[in-house]
Amino acid sequence: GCNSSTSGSEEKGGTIKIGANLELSGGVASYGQSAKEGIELAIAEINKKGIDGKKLELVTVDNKSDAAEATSGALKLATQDKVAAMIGAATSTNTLAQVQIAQDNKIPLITPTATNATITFKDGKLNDFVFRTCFIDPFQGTVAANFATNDLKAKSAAVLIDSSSDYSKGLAASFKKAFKANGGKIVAEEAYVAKDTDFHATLTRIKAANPDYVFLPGFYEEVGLIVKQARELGLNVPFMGGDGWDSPKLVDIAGAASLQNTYITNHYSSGDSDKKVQDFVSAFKAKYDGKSPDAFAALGYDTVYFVADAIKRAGSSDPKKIQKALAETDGLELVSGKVKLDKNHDPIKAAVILEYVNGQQQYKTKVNP
Amino acid sequence: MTARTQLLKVENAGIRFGGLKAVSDVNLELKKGELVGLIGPNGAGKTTFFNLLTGVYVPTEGSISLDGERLNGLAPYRITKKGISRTFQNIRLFNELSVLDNVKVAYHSLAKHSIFSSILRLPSHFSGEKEMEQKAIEFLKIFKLEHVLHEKAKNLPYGQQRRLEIARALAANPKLLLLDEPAAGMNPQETEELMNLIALIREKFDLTILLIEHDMLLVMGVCERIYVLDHGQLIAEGTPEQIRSNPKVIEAYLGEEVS
Amino acid sequence: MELIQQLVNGISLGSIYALIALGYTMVYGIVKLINFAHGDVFMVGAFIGFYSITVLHVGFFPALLISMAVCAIFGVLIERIAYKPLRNATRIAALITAIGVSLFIEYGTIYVRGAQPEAYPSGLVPLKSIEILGVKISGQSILILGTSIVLMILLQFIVHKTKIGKAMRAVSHDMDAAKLMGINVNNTISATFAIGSALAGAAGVIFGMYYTKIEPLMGIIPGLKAFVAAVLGGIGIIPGAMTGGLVLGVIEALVSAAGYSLWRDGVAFIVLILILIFRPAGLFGKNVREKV
Amino acid sequence: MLKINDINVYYGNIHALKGVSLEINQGEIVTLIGANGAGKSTLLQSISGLLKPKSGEIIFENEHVAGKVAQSIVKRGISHVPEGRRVFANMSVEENLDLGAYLRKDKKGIKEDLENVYQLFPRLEERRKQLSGTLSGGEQQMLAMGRALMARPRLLLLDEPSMGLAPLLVKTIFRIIEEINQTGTTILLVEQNANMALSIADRAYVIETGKIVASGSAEELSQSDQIRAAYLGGH
Amino acid sequence: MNILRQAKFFWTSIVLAVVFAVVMQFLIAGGSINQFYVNTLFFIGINIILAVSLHLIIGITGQFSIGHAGFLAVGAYASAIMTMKLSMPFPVALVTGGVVAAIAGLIIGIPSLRLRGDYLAIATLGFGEIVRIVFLNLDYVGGASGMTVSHLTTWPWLIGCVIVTILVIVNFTNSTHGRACISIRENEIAADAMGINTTYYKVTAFALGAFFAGIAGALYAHNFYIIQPTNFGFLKSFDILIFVVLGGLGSMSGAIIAAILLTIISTYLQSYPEIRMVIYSLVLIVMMLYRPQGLMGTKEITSFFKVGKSAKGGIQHDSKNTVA
Ligand SMILES: Nc1ncnc2c1ncn2[C@@H]1O[C@H](COP(=O)(O)OP(=O)(O)OP(=O)(O)O)[C@@H](O)[C@H]1O
Ligand SMILES: Nc1ncnc2c1ncn2[C@@H]1O[C@H](COP(=O)(O)OP(=O)(O)OP(=O)(O)O)[C@@H](O)[C@H]1O
Ligand SMILES: [Mg+2]
Ligand SMILES: [Mg+2]
Repeated sequence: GCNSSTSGSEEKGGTIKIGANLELSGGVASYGQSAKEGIELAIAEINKKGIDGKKLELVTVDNKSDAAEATSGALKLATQDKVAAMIGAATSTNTLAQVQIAQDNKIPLITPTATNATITFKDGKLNDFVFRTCFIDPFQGTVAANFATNDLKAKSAAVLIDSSSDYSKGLAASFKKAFKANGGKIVAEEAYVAKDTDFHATLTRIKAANPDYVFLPGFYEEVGLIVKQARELGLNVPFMGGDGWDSPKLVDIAGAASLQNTYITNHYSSGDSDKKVQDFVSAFKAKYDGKSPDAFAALGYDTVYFVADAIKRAGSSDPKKIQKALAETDGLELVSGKVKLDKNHDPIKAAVILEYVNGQQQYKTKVNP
Repeated sequence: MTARTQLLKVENAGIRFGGLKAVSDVNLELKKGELVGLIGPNGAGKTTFFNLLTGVYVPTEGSISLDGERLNGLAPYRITKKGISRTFQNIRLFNELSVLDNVKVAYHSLAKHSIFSSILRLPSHFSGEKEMEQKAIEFLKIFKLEHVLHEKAKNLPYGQQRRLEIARALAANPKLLLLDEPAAGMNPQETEELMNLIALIREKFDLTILLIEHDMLLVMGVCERIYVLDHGQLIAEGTPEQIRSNPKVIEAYLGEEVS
Repeated sequence: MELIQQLVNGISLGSIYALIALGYTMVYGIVKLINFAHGDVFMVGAFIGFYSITVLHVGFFPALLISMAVCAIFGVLIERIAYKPLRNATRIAALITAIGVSLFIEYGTIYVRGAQPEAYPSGLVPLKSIEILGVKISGQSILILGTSIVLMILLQFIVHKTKIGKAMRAVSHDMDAAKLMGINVNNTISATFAIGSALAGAAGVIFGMYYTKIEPLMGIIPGLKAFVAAVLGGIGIIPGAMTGGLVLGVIEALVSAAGYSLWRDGVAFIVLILILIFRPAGLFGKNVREKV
Repeated sequence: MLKINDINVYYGNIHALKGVSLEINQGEIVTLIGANGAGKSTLLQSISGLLKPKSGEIIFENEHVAGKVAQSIVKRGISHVPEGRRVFANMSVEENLDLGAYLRKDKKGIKEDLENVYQLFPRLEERRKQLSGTLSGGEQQMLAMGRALMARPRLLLLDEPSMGLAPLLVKTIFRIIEEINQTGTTILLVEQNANMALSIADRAYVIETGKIVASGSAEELSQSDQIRAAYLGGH
Repeated sequence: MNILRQAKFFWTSIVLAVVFAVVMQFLIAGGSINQFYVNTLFFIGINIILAVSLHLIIGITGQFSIGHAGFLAVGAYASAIMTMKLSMPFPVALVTGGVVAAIAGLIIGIPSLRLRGDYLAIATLGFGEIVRIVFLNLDYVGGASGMTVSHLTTWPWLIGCVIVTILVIVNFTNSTHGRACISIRENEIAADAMGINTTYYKVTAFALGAFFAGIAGALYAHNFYIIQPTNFGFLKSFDILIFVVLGGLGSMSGAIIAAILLTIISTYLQSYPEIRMVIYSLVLIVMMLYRPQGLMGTKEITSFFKVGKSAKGGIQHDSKNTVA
């Protein structure tokens, strides 16, 4: 390829350094660790062939689930390791702590799973070096609301959100808007924070409000517990959530019986027959002793391919060229769907609706944005 | 006894801990310049009585006044400022502080420089600190502790610790000094030195002293008057001779004749 | 009805706190150490139970016993290696070591098996939930409450009526004097840690059975809550831990029931501080003022 | 019965006992007197195993016990009543006494000894159920001694049993020490109250800054001018 | 004599510190130091302020407080509100952070009047959590997802605050007021009996310590782009506590050295993500086992240069002989 001497990245022996700044310890270590597994799998796959003969070298730093550490980690990747691109943190805070570093040093930062809107676009200004692989548009919430009204015939709904997640808040907001527009009524709004374990009290409250349907846009660790405890309390109405639910662990935690009558919106289904998805799942299982990937792993995996694609198209490991190529991504096929970036660097993806039947995801419908 | 003015007046003072009346109905008066003993069996309430005087405990009944001012309910540090200072039965020095600093702490209430001036190191800080230091050094000379000024208090031998505690109590500039078993753990020889020290400071500082002690040689040797406490109540009061032969005291405390 | 259901919820939650708090308070009562690693022993117990069930294919009760035994040994090891050398050091030094041990167990576990959660198989203890007048009480939470009460009584008996219990109390009060009685101080402290850690292990397995999800950092929050519960009841006092746990659980449930679920922990801490201000040694603690 | 040869004990850098030797014969009351910080308590703690001497021998009934753990020394028949009583404050009188017999298994013997202790200290029997922390100083001293006796010691080490006690109690305690001795228990008594101690002791040692400076029969020593001046008060 | 020597020492150290600050400023501005090191330096500075401020509360006054992250949070949020919401200049935000935190310090100082030891510890820990939960529920500051803050912390501000913090606390400690605090630590009952208004000094120590923690919070908020309630949990408080204890309780230079060392160790370990915390925890355990009294014991670094005068400080609780 064209190998003009570049400012940001040094190419030693034909490798391109990619940084990963993840929550590998601290409060949300499980998110970061999952993402890391996906990332490492993708890197290993890509390095079998290489990109134009070069291999990717992953430099990982642990940000301890702490913003200050995330900043310092990003600085290390940018200025010490001089990586060509940085894969950002799994959560929004720790990604936000890196945004300025990416902008200042002109190194692309791609977060697999951070959903806060201001990460890429803030105060009318685009952070041009920052991207994400997950989708944040409120689209999922709207899809869920329409599904609740039209297919489940729900007249009243309760909303239970993870208040530590902008993703959860965003989905809930668009759900409420669409559901009300459909003539439905929100009878209860409750919240929890990640890592809570006992939801009986909140669920009892929801039960007392007697909704037809519960919208639960959270992550599987808590969702599993919530659904299980809800069923224990005799709250048997349909529950529905977003892609955060997607993990085989959800079935283990909640139990197949409790998951009857629950639905999710997702960009893909790990039970999907799609070859790309199936290949990913089996490769992941092969690498990690039969462990099934969750959404963090899938998005981490996708992020690497997202970057690799850009490097290939840029034909260079110059961060600025990579940035340009990333912004032009259109129609890249990833595990989590076909990616096209909008003007805010947020991906636009399709959504599918899946139902849990006996612990298996069953495809219901596909909705395009 | 010459007509000396009254310093401390305790009327019907008492305190209970739950059901236990540790001290009850104690009436006691001290005149300026007196050296008075307080004796009684273990657990009679002597230390507790000191605690009432110094505000560590608030009396549940009765009143305590110093120089006509009522002390009930005042915080201990206020009572100290009003002029009562004490030593403790189990020595309570500031172990990690030097001998000099132990005494300086007692001078604290005399310090005029504010936190502000110390932080900014204004001249008033330096002059204030300097004055304290000089005073403390002068003072420690009286107690023959000037050679250990910078030693940590915890490293002093027991006898010097006792002396330092008395010095520290005196540095707070009391009118009334309370000594709780100052001779405990001392052998007769050391006790004798202590008696001399007490005599000395009494002369030098124009003090009134109330003293708890089980060592009868000391009590009978130095006290002008003695109060006897038993089960929280005063059972006798009088000169050493009267106390020595008081049958109640003999029964409760002394045992048959002391030599 | 809802209120009663909420009380039931609170008591169920509280009995889990109580279960963990019992071991906490026992160790504190005897060795005066805030054993921050207690929550992590609880986590290890949960994982041992999990692996016993899924790998060794034993039933719930054998898994419980295995976990208790392993945790007992683990607790003794921790004490011997990390705490014993600090017996004559300041308490705060021991506390920092305990924090170090806690971090070590957490991240050692993550290093060995990763941070992802694991789920207990469902239906381990097939207990029906009962419904009285619309109030659902799960069989498992009754089991947990029962277990906590039985363990509390057992602990109380051990500490107050048995010879080893007397030795423990003697050691807690004055180690040298205990030595002069011929008490083997090291063994007594080991026994304390063994019992306390076994309780944590049991709590871990029961927690896993009840909530299904376990993960390497699961001990932090319940550990902290249990510690709060123990202090609330008067730390070192066994019935206090039980009461503290229940009070804490009920407060949390009621706050959530009032619709302020995000304030749950905040209110719990406010109540804690208020109780401490009015009863500085906790609900059951005697406020022993230092004798002057 | 007990023979100490040239022991040295350190606290960190502080050389607390410098080559101390002494001997106690069966049935004696031996007293050890000396000023504050002379090393009396240190010596007792070395005998009972709370401290490890750096060098030297402690031989109890022909066995080397220096450096052995306290537990095994108690088992061999040495009981130590520590300075400041150290009763287990939040336990009852009876529980304290039970703990004294911690290592013993002979239920009957324990019961007998409990009776004996109660006979010696009737006050303790009255207060059987009381928490020992709420006892008066004198009562706590009695309890500490009773507790030590429950181990059925052949040698009893007493560290300043009269400290802080009212004169009446001091007399009682000394009377009881003599009684205990008459039942055949050998006693090593550390005291500040040298007058009293010498009056009941058979022999005495004087310790000064970690060294034995004088020894002899109690009578001899109480006659010595030097000793009188230093320890008995100049009257 | 002694006092004069103190004054001389005082001025020498100020001059040295200022020289260091200016030299560093040139190096940073000139770009001779890698950004990553600069950031680490900032992190160290903030941690020094935190360590020194907690040292005043625990090391000097002996109040066992493990909720220090609460003050950090209050300072961080208060200052961030000033700059981000009210568009105030950074210096104003800095002072506001300190003052609001000091008020919080006054409030938490009140339970300290009734509580001792472990009970005080748990109450302060509870206070820290309450602060965190309040911010978690305040939508005005972004709730759980946090608040983005501009990068305004610069080297002159940072080093200035570090120097002022150290100076104030050293000056406070080496005065009759500091001695009053130490006497409370050593023996509260005796301090009271010597005429020390223990209430006043305990609350003062809390307020002053909190003030500087608040300053650190302001610097923190404006250095790391975002603040979020989870950054200020009890684990953060433990981190600060660890600086103070590991340095040697009662030794300010110890606290500073520990803050520097641990920050460097922790940053260095970032690149070994798998074993980072395992190593960190082992470092902690091993250090405590080998030096339970902390790196410096109770000594100050200055005592190595002075002969004859033993240093002030150190802590000795009557609880010393309790079982681990
Ligand atoms: N804080 C307290 N709480 C409960 N009881 C107390 C308290 N302080 C003292 N007492 C009790 O009050 C009584 C009097 O105790 P005090 O210490 O005053 O005795 P004393 O006369 O000084 O005895 P000694 O000569 O042994 O020092 C004792 O029974 C003691 O246990
Ligand atoms: N734990 C300790 N650490 C350091 N030094 C100690 C310790 N215990 C005692 N010492 C020192 O050892 C020496 C002997 O002390 P010891 O307690 O044996 O004296 P003692 O004769 O029993 O005095 P007292 O009459 O005060 O009880 C003293 O100098 C003392 O300061
Ligand atoms: Mg007394
Ligand atoms: Mg002694």
